[in-house]
Amino acid sequence: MISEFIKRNLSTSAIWLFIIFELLFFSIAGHYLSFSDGAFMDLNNMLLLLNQSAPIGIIAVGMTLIMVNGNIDLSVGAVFAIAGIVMLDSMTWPVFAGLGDWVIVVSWTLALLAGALLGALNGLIVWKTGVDAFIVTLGSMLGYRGLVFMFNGENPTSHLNWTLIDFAEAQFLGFNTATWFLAASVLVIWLVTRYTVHGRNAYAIGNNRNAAVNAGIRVGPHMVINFVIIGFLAALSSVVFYSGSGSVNPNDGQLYELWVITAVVLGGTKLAGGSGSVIGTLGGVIAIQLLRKGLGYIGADTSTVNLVIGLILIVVLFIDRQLNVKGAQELRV
Amino acid sequence: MANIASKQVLTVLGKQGILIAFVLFMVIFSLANSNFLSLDNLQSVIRSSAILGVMALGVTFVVISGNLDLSVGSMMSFSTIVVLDLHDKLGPNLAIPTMYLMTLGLGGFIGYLVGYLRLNSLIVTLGMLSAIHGLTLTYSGGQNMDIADKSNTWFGFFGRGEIFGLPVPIILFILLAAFLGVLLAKTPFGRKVYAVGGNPTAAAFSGIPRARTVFTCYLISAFCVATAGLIQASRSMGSQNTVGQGLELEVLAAVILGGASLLGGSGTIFKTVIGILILGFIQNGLLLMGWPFYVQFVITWIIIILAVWLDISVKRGKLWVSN
Amino acid sequence: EYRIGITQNNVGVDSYQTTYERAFIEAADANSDVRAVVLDAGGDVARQIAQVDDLIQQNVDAIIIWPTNGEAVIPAVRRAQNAGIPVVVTNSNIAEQGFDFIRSFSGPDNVTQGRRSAEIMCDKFKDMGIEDEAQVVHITGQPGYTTAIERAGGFEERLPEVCPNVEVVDTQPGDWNREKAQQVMEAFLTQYDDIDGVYSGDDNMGVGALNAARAADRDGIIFVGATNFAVGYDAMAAGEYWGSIYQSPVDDARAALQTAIDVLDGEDVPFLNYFDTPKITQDNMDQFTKPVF
Amino acid sequence: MTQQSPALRLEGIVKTFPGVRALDNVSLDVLPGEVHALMGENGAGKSTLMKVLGGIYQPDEGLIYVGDTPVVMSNPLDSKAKGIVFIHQELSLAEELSVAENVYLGELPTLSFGRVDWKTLYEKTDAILSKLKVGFNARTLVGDLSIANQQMVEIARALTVDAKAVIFDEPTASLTDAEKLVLFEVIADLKSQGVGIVYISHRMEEIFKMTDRVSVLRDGQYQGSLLTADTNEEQITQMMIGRKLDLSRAPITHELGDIALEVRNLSCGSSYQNINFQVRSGEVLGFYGLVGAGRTEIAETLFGLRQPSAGTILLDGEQMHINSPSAAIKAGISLVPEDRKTQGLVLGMNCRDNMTLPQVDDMSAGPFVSDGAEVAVFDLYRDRLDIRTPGWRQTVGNLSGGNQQKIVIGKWLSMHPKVLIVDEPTRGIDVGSKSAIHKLIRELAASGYAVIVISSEMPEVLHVSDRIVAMFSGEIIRTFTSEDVTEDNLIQAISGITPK
Ligand SMILES: Nc1ncnc2c1ncn2[C@@H]1O[C@H](COP(=O)(O)OP(=O)(O)OP(=O)(O)O)[C@@H](O)[C@H]1O
Ligand SMILES: Nc1ncnc2c1ncn2[C@@H]1O[C@H](COP(=O)(O)OP(=O)(O)OP(=O)(O)O)[C@@H](O)[C@H]1O
Ligand SMILES: [Mg+2]
Ligand SMILES: [Mg+2]
Repeated sequence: MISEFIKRNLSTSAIWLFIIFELLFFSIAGHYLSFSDGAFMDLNNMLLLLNQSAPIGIIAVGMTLIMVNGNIDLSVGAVFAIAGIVMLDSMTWPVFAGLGDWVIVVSWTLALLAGALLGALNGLIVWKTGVDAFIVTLGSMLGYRGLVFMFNGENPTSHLNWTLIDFAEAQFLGFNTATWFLAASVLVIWLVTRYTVHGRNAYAIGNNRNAAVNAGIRVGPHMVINFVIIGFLAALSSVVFYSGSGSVNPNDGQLYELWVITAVVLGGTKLAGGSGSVIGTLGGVIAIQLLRKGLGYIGADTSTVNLVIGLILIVVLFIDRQLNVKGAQELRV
Repeated sequence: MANIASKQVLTVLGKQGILIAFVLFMVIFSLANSNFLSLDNLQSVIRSSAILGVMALGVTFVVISGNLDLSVGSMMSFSTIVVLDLHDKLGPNLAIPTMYLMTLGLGGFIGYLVGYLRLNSLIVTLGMLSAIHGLTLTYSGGQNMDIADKSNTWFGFFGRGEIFGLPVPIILFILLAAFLGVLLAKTPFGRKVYAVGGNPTAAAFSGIPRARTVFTCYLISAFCVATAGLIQASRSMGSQNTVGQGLELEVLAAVILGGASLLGGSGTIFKTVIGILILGFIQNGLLLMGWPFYVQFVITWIIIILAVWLDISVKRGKLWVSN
Repeated sequence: EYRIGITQNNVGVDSYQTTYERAFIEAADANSDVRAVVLDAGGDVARQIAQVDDLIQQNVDAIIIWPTNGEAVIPAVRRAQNAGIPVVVTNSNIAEQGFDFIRSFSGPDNVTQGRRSAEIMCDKFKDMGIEDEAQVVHITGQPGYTTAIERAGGFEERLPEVCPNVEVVDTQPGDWNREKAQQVMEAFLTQYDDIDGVYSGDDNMGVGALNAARAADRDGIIFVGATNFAVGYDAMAAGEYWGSIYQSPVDDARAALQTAIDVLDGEDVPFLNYFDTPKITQDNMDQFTKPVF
Repeated sequence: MTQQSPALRLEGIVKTFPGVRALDNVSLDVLPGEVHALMGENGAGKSTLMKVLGGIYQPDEGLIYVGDTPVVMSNPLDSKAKGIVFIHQELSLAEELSVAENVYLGELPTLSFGRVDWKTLYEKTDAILSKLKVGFNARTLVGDLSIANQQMVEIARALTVDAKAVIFDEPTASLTDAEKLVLFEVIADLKSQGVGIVYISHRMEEIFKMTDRVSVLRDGQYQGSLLTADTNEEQITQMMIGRKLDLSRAPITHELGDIALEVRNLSCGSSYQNINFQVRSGEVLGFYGLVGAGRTEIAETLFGLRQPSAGTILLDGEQMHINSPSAAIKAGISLVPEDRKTQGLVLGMNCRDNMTLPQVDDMSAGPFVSDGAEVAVFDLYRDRLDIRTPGWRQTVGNLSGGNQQKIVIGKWLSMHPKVLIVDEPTRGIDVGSKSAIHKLIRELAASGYAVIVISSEMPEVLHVSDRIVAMFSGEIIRTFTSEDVTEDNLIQAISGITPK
């Protein structure tokens, strides 16, 4: 059972090897190059790493489900921004003035609802029109971003609520709030993918949509549910993040979709759908965050960071491919 | 039977759906703004679409071969910066071919990774988007690039010149579109691109060199990007490192709007050109109406979905999907 | 020896930020008492906040921050202060609620810059005698960035004060991007037959707008920008571009580093530590050296 | 059989596709406890009729009755709920999922909160699998199974519900004899429970062994039904194709030429070891063995798709290094692959372009592809192989399975190879065309080709081959000549029973 778990989730992708490599590399290189006193593999630094992985990580968990289902969602960055605006702005609405700090709960709920709704809209369009999810969400990536701007022009939407910020900065059992939310998302979606009918059907649909249809699985509703989930998670990522920062730029979240997808693919999920796991995704997210952090730690400059991150993506993909080649006798197609 | 008649209408709509949508926009915008159909404006739209359009031509090849190219934006920045820098160092005669070679080198690298090593194109080109940006910054030291003496060079020809009253960028765009259109539709190579995109395994079983075909598609894409960079550089004679940033998604949107399937195996150059023009005219039309730029986002969203929806619902013979 | 960490906004996006970074590193290298950890947020707030946390984690002696968003970084800045690390904000200030957590702001006064640009433009219109009918279009910087917002605000606030009859007929963002500005200007030119002045959030965009006007053969437009770039300086010398605000990234970087050092040395540092950014026009440009970026 | 009301009745079904009238007023009934064969040439409309039954297509006209009540099958689930189970011609499985999940696809047993009841799922599936006597269990990933075993998974689906009627659309196309026997047991079992069965197959011996009644379709039209006991092969064939069929084997009238292909000590990892054989030009060499015996891998190696780990390949006595299909094609080797859908065809392309794909470089006039030359090739092989399509512009994916197969064969014949390898050449092909293809293979040999035929159908290998190579588990057990081969010693050889 345990070994099966390891086989399914860990050995399928190069990502865990790569994380270990990164840790070793930055620890050693940092020893010579860094101006820092602390060691790279310091416990606090690793806890911080998890915390910093949360914004991309929570969305990536949802993206795993979407991609397993055979779809993709490019609009998550824009949903991230919209949910942030809903949360921060609704805290200042006069209707909620009497609520005191309870407004936080209301605002969180509203923001999560908004995310789920935007996700549902994507899902419904994908389902009912039959247009490919890549195209639908490429469109709504623009459209939702337009909504962000319509809300407050080009100005940031801000509201500092110190109770909220204290909550975001709080620690429980040594882990930060954001880390807890990341962990919870991973756990819940992992359970969904492994143990629920919805999760299994999502795999079936991503794997062979025709087969699923022929077996009488109603493909559309499953897709909508997954889009609702990713909308919700993008909003969750947003509320967790903006609780701790208090201001949304209308451009926030741009390119998140690409980093999220990168993390998911690095984690071993197939772009074509039908296979993948959130555990691998978590690895992908951590690997990317570690890379950014490590490069900063050893003092790489901007152009180097861009160059290295780009090439590393390719190298990881290459190693992953090598690990999965069945041997020289494999069919060459 | 009325049923059959309406089916026929739908079929015509579907075959020419994108074109009809295009004409519709033109009518609406020209009614809304009298300047819209002025010759000046039309030229200015096509001219600014030319850069995006030239890139979209190459990306069409890549998409039909079943892959993606998200690196075109940052590669275009690279070409622009390089040719501007070399212009003052080597003179335009040498600068232009050198820039083409360097850009083709990048395209070849991507083509090698995706074609020969069979790495996933989405991630490879995403990685290259970042890596090439880093390369450009290293090359330029992060500085803007400007041609020192802008008035004493013929370099401006590609971006500002005119032949028989037609701006050169438009001419380049048309020539390249015609050439690549024929290459795709009429030659053995074009056929291979469709085959490799349609079913790579069957293509391999038919002795078609998948790797070389994909590789060539990326070279074509890089060639187009280099041309776009040349027009850009020539037009402004100076540039920032980020001049092409974000164009990859606009280009992709245009190719999709033209009806190419992301799964590969379908699409044409002509339709991509229509896709580009639609995007260009929407942007311009809304700008002319004085609507803020973000309204344009929302409208582009709606149009992309409506256009593709119309296209596929005609193919399947009904509007809505039930299961 | 001081270890000073800096997290910048978006290096490489334009020459100003690049030159700033280089000047900062040079200044830090030149000072044997300082070691610098130089980071760049790439325009992403989340990444910048992560970098501030990293710097706190590395326990640097001071943090300099060039905010990607003047409000979103406030909690992170507070964490630095709670960790006993003084924070200096550079180039573009954070919002007022954060003032309690920083030691000083070092940089240009962007509101004043916007106001000065308005004055340059108005003065020129008065010279030309068109101050009662002139129409102006406005190209702003990247939406959402404090510098863009402050400059736009300063300009739009000051222009009616000095030239009450000049009308700003349209505003569109050019994203600090020359090409984007050129496109925006092309549309403006098609749309408005009478444009007398263009105000751009920086010279880079201003030159883009100038290119558009030149291509359309529309003469006599008064271009005013901010942050005088080398291209803007050249265009001014060529008589095509009227005026701008002279702002040196080298001064900006040095001032930020010096402010941080002064804070660490325990010296008395003014809270708003502006360095001067004078008006530059075709009339007085010979008093300024050509910008290096 | 007593006279009862039918389990299933179709009345006046019409279905048209653009350019094709696939079903033209077809009526049919299936009695409970009856095995009802549905026969017809490729493209006759059998699968389409069944898809109408299965709720995958909606008929343009006509009615469906289950029992005595007219019903509308609006979707597959609907049809299943009404007691109709459909085993598809083309595999319809999710490869990344377990066997159990595939067997119960769309109907996973649940606990509270939408959780999957894994225990029940595995138990029920294993119970079904043990009935089918397969060598894998409920937890195996379907992607790890051979095509034949995947087909068994499809069949297992028929046993999950209390069906009124089960439709088998060419279930044996990729099964070996042992598995076929199991399938027949399953069918007999269902039959004894009073389930009505529609059985589509092109294999006459199965029809006579298994079925009670035969209905025939031709060009979308119903030709009539006969009791199996009262009819014979000839009569059915005539109904199907409208003429008599000559099934005799073309005698060897030609001399064998030189050795065209020789393989020495060829090995490829664990797929096969130490393979030695020769084919002369003019000769047909059959390869027979169980699924997984490694025949396909040998073919793929000869075609440059696999890297052998040892051994040499000689063409016309010369040692060759074939490292890609294009090298193989140049050397004069053609391969008709096993799986037409994934390996043989670009489904979204039209018929002509598919057929000329390997030689598109040679079809050019100047830099352009020559339309005329291509159409000429297509027309030639359409006539030769009797391919039914409205025209060369038709998308290959819209052709019936058998006609798709013919396109693949035409594609490789038109290359005029020295050595032609055909892997399961008549999978899913109707009797008429099958005998045409067998004839063609003989003719090709007569005209000097060296032909290798890989087949899992014993009658086929026996019928077309001059010599037969029997393989078991990656090794050649024995090579038979047409004189010394019998069904018995062939079966023994491929099941590893006889020692070498
Ligand atoms: N989706 C479709 N679009 C257009 N034509 C189709 C489609 N499906 C089937 N056809 C056509 O309908 C006819 C009947 O096809 P069908 O698959 O029912 O034949 P079949 O009897 O099952 O043949 P086979 O024995 O080869 O499987 C064929 O001419 C085929 O080309
Ligand atoms: N029961 C099985 N479980 C797992 N893998 C199998 C099984 N049977 C075959 N395979 C694999 O499937 C691949 C294809 O084998 P295949 O069945 O095509 O061999 P073959 O001898 O050509 O048989 P046939 O052509 O009759 O299908 C082989 O690599 C083999 O290892
Ligand atoms: Mg069929
Ligand atoms: Mg085989």
